Amino acid sequence: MRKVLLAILLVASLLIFAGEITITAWTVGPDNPSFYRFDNLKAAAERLNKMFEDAGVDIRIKVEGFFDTTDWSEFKQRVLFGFQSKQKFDILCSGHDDLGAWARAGYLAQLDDLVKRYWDETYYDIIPSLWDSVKYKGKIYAIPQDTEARPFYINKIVLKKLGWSDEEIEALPEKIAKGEFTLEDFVSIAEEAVKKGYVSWGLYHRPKKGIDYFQIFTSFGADFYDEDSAKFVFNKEKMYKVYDFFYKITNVWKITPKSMIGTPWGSVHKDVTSGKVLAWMGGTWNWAEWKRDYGKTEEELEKMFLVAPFPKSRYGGRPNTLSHPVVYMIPAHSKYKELAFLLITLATAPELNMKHDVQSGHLPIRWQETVLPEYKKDFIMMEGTKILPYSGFIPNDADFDLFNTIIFEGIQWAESGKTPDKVIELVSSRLKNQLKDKVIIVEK
Amino acid sequence: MRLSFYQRNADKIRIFLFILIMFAITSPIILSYFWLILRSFSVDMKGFIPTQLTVKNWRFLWSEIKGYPNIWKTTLNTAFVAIMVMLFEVFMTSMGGYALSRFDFPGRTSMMKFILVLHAFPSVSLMVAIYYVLKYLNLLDNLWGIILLKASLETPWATWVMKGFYDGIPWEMEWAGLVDGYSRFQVWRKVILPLVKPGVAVTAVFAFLSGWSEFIFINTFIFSQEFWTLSKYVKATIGDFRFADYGLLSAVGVFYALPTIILFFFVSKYMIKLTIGGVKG
Amino acid sequence: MPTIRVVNLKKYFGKVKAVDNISFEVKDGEFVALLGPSGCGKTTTLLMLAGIYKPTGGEIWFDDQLMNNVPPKYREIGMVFQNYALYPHMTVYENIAFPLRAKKMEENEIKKRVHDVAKKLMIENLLDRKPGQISGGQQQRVALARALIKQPKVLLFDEPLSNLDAKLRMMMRAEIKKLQEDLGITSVYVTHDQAEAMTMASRIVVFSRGKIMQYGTPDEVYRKPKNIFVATFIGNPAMNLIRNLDYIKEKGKAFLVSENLRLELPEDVAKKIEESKNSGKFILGFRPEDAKIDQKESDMGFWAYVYVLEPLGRDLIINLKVIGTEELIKIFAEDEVNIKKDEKVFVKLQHGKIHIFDSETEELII
Amino acid sequence: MKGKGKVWIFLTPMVVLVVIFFAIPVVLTAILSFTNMDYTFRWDFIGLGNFKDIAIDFVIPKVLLNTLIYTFTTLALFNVGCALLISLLTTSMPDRWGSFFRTLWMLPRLTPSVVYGILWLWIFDPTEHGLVNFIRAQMGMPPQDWLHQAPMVMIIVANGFIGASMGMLIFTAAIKAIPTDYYRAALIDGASWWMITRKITLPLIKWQLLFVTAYQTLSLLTSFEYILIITNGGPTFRTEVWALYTYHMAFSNYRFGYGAALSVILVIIGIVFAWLYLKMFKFEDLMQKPKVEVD
Repeated sequence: MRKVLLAILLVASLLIFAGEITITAWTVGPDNPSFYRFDNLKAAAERLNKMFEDAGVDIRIKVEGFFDTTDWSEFKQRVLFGFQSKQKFDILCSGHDDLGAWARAGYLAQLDDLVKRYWDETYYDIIPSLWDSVKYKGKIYAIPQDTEARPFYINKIVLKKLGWSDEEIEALPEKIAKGEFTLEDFVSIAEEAVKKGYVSWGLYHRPKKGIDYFQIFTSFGADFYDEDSAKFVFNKEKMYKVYDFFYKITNVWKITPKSMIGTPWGSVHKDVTSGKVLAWMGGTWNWAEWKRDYGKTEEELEKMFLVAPFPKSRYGGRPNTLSHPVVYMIPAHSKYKELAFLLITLATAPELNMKHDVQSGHLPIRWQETVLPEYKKDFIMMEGTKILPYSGFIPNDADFDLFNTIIFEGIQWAESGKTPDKVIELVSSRLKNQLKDKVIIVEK
Repeated sequence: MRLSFYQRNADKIRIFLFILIMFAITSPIILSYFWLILRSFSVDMKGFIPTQLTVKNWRFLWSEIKGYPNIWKTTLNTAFVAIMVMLFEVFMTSMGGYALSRFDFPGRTSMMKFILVLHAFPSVSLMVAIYYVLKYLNLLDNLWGIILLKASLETPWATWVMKGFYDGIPWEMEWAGLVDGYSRFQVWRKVILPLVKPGVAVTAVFAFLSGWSEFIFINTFIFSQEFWTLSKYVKATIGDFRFADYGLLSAVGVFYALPTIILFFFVSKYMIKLTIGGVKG
Repeated sequence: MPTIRVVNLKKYFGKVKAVDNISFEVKDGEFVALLGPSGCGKTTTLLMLAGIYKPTGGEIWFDDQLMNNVPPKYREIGMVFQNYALYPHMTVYENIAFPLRAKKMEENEIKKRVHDVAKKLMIENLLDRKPGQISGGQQQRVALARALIKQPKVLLFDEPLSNLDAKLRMMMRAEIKKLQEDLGITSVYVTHDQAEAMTMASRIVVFSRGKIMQYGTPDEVYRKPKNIFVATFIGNPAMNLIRNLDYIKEKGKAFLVSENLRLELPEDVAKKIEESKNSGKFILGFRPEDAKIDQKESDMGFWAYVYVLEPLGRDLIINLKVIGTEELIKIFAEDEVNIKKDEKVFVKLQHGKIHIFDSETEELII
Repeated sequence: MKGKGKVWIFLTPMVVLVVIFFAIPVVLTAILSFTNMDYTFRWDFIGLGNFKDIAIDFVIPKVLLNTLIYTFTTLALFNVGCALLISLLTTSMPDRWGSFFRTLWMLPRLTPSVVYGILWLWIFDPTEHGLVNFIRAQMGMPPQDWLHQAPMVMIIVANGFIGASMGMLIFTAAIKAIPTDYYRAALIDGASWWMITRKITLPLIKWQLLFVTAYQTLSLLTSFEYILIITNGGPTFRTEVWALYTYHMAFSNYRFGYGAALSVILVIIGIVFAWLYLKMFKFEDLMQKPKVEVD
């Protein structure tokens, strides 16, 4: 089936091209282990070349470009200038949330037709919820490359010390997923564990700006985006609870260090893996990191952590996790859009994608991957996939990053001791100032 | 006349004290570089104690690392940028500094003031505008663009430095050359330029340094990995700190900093001649 | 006022022996000049006396006090520098008051002392100016005032007059000498100008390459130079030398000879030569004023061509080329002699006014 | 007029490049400040819109205050203060030691910024793995969280250790250029080290002190690279300085127009300081007329 499709495409393209065609791909980690984002494209090119050879077609594809490991913002800056100056690149890899801005600016090629063309071949198999993450105003602008879940890691050893039985512990993820065990329940356990000196801290979250925090919003039922009007929402009443939570974990309950934001990553992971912390709002990719850089074995980790969605609050909201698929995009100015898409399609083969997942600790994007033996061997991948049904995404809005920046400023204020009332006022006025009519402020 | 021990040795005691104070205020530098070097040879550190020694962190020298270009090619690029920035800057400032120091021409004073004003511009805030200039000149994704840009941004300040050195050369030298029948250009070339060698050396070192460590423009305006320089390489090993391999990072960092430090040792004797803008007591 | 004694003093800068084992003494209230060409170690010696440099070896005594390790501030010295070292950012008043401020003296007392010393040096009207606004001679006086204000027991001068023009220099020379005599302060004066040393000092230490060549009164170093260096360094024009002479005896008479030159020696001189240890080669020296020009040959002298004439107004210096050795010599003409260029004349030496040095050691024999 | 042309032989290379890569971008940035350009790169002119936004941006007062604290504290403590201290001390000890210390103080400037940033992150690491806390632990004190206790101190110190080197070089050169006889005279006159420093050295390097102060004020106003690496302006704007805010607005939020407007204001602040300093140290004195009229 595949070969037939290709042959058709080739015959058509033969008239236009001959010899070697270079496809340039700009890919990004920024984590080192994600290099398959680039290498899979190369592998796809090899496969394609093999087919060309077998079919006696005199075309070869060469993949050039880079795999960037600096950081998101620097990568995105460069991409932006690359778009504007129409640098030669045909495939672009980035977080799904960028496509809103870039599609709006007209930098990206729309992919609906191409997806349709290869639907039966490959794309029928993509985990359906992922399609939501690659659309802007209802149109597809990207192909998912991987996804991830942000599990709530809880230290089982500490739970045991607190007197939990093995059965109780085993049942906990389920209870969280059903909403029977709430965030407030967690807080009281954390306070107890800290008080008894079993751990230094109850809860760690990421020490930088990021999207993890939106899980807590969902836990409190604070919606932050209105799809219909494509505007951000800042519900003062709901957000009060969110900021109140951040305020209390560091200032009242003292289950999170006031210095959480700004602690070096290395120290965070050292504390989490050495059992100094009861729970960690992390990601599935941490597992691989802990094994590689923090001297933990698979057994030790499995013994230490249970994996659950982030609990809901007692006062509304739902248990959830946040996925942030990385996607392949095709610039509107690319000369070889179809060829590039073909490469992406080939790189989406289950076995290639699985290599990436195993190497970098991400989760599969296709059902077919879940039957592969590598998948079944991988504890965190299976556990992570279990919580995928609870996943949400951040909106593909052009101004999301600005919105996120301001929201995060509020979190820092709250944790550093500004009362939630004040924080709400500061954040809402700043949102108005910066986002103007792109934001709806819902007064109490 | 009987002198106490302190009176007799006040000098020695004072010097000893000064050395002690210097050690104290320099200690963060000494300790942190000591740590950096140690870190590059160890698996992990507990404070100052390496848990286990290794050369694995230096593997980038003999083997390729996934996602990174070849270190030697990258080093070559870095050296190319640094040397070219140095040459351009020395060329421009040794002439420009001479003109400002020795010629009387309309607009001289305003030009010198303008140079100071340029310094008030944060070069990074010019990035978008610079982007348009580079795009217009077709110098995006091109090391020459970076070189010209970097040299131009540094030139105003370096011209001031060079002017200072020129101001220190006695006018008699100039007069003698002119009396001997040379033109102004020849006098500059044959008489004055050799005399401001220290100035050229100082300018050259700072230019080389700025070229060698340039990061932001390369990161923004260079798209192809084949044009990477070491700053980019180091930044890539850091990532956004989340995935940093500190051992590798320290090793690359030491590797990156070493040439500039060696270069500095060669020219440090000229550094004490650094004076700015014709200093008068 | 102390007596300064320098014993086996040494100062090495790495391998360079700036001062190499010297000893001399400056008596209470005496004015001694350290004389020598630049780089001979005289300034280094002075700076060791001041305490700026520490000796590598040897001793410096002020009376019975060993000064080697005494910091300058306790030495009770005043010093005048070649460039005066007046602080350009301070007024003349502040400059002069500086040493007293270092002693934390009371402001009234400072004022009184500054005015006293300024009056003595006739610079009272300059007190409000800055050093850059006054002339070289005035700066010199200010520097002197600063050195004197703390009533030092020793005065050190480091070529203080070398930056002045010739006329001013002559004037200051006399003034400094008078001042020193009046105050009776033990003084050491470094100079490369032999005229200064001769006119001002009661004794002169002649330096060359870190060593003392001779230590004596001006008359001694002029009349009885111990070696070629002193002989040629002191006196203007310098002592004439005829080198490379052999000593022979013919028919009971003694001669110094070279290829075309033959000079008969008086008996006492010949005797001294024979008694001395010598290398067999000799240098003859005589001062320009100790020779006469004659038209005909007489007993002690030689023939020479007139080379150049240098009229000085009062005097006339005749430059001559000695026949046979081609050496140039200078002679003061006695009267208005009628001499022309290229003329052949006889140079007649005076008995008792010739010096003979050994060629190898360059030491004086007689 | 034939003669006047000669100077352009010397000036042309410099002027051409500086105009292309510096002056033109400056003008473009000024124009940009009147647009609301974002990641779409459209030149939509909005008049004074950006400046109006700045006027009501409530982060601005905080940022302005930070900028002033950061600039003048770093300047006083390190770029001038510490630089002066190092120069004075190292010129008052045997030169072997002096150059040893001065070379060490050059190290931060010779170190690529990213590597240098890492070093300070390690020094101020809040766990006992960091240098300061490691030392505190040796003395039995609990680790301190410097980023939250004193973020401003962190960036001032980190920048100061780099900033001190320029002043150090210039002051040292100036001190070494003072005739030794001044010092000898003062020593003989019985002045102490402190009196010599206060009465002789400092007045004689006054010009250099002013120059470094002026120049470094401008440098510090516009510098943010190390802050970006070490605290990234946080926590909650506590170390966000004007230049960094400009950068964040332009390159994190892609509001290029707004960023340009911010940098235009920064330049105006810079020019005001530059003008003040120029008045203070009689700029015209530096502009002595050349003493050759030949071309």
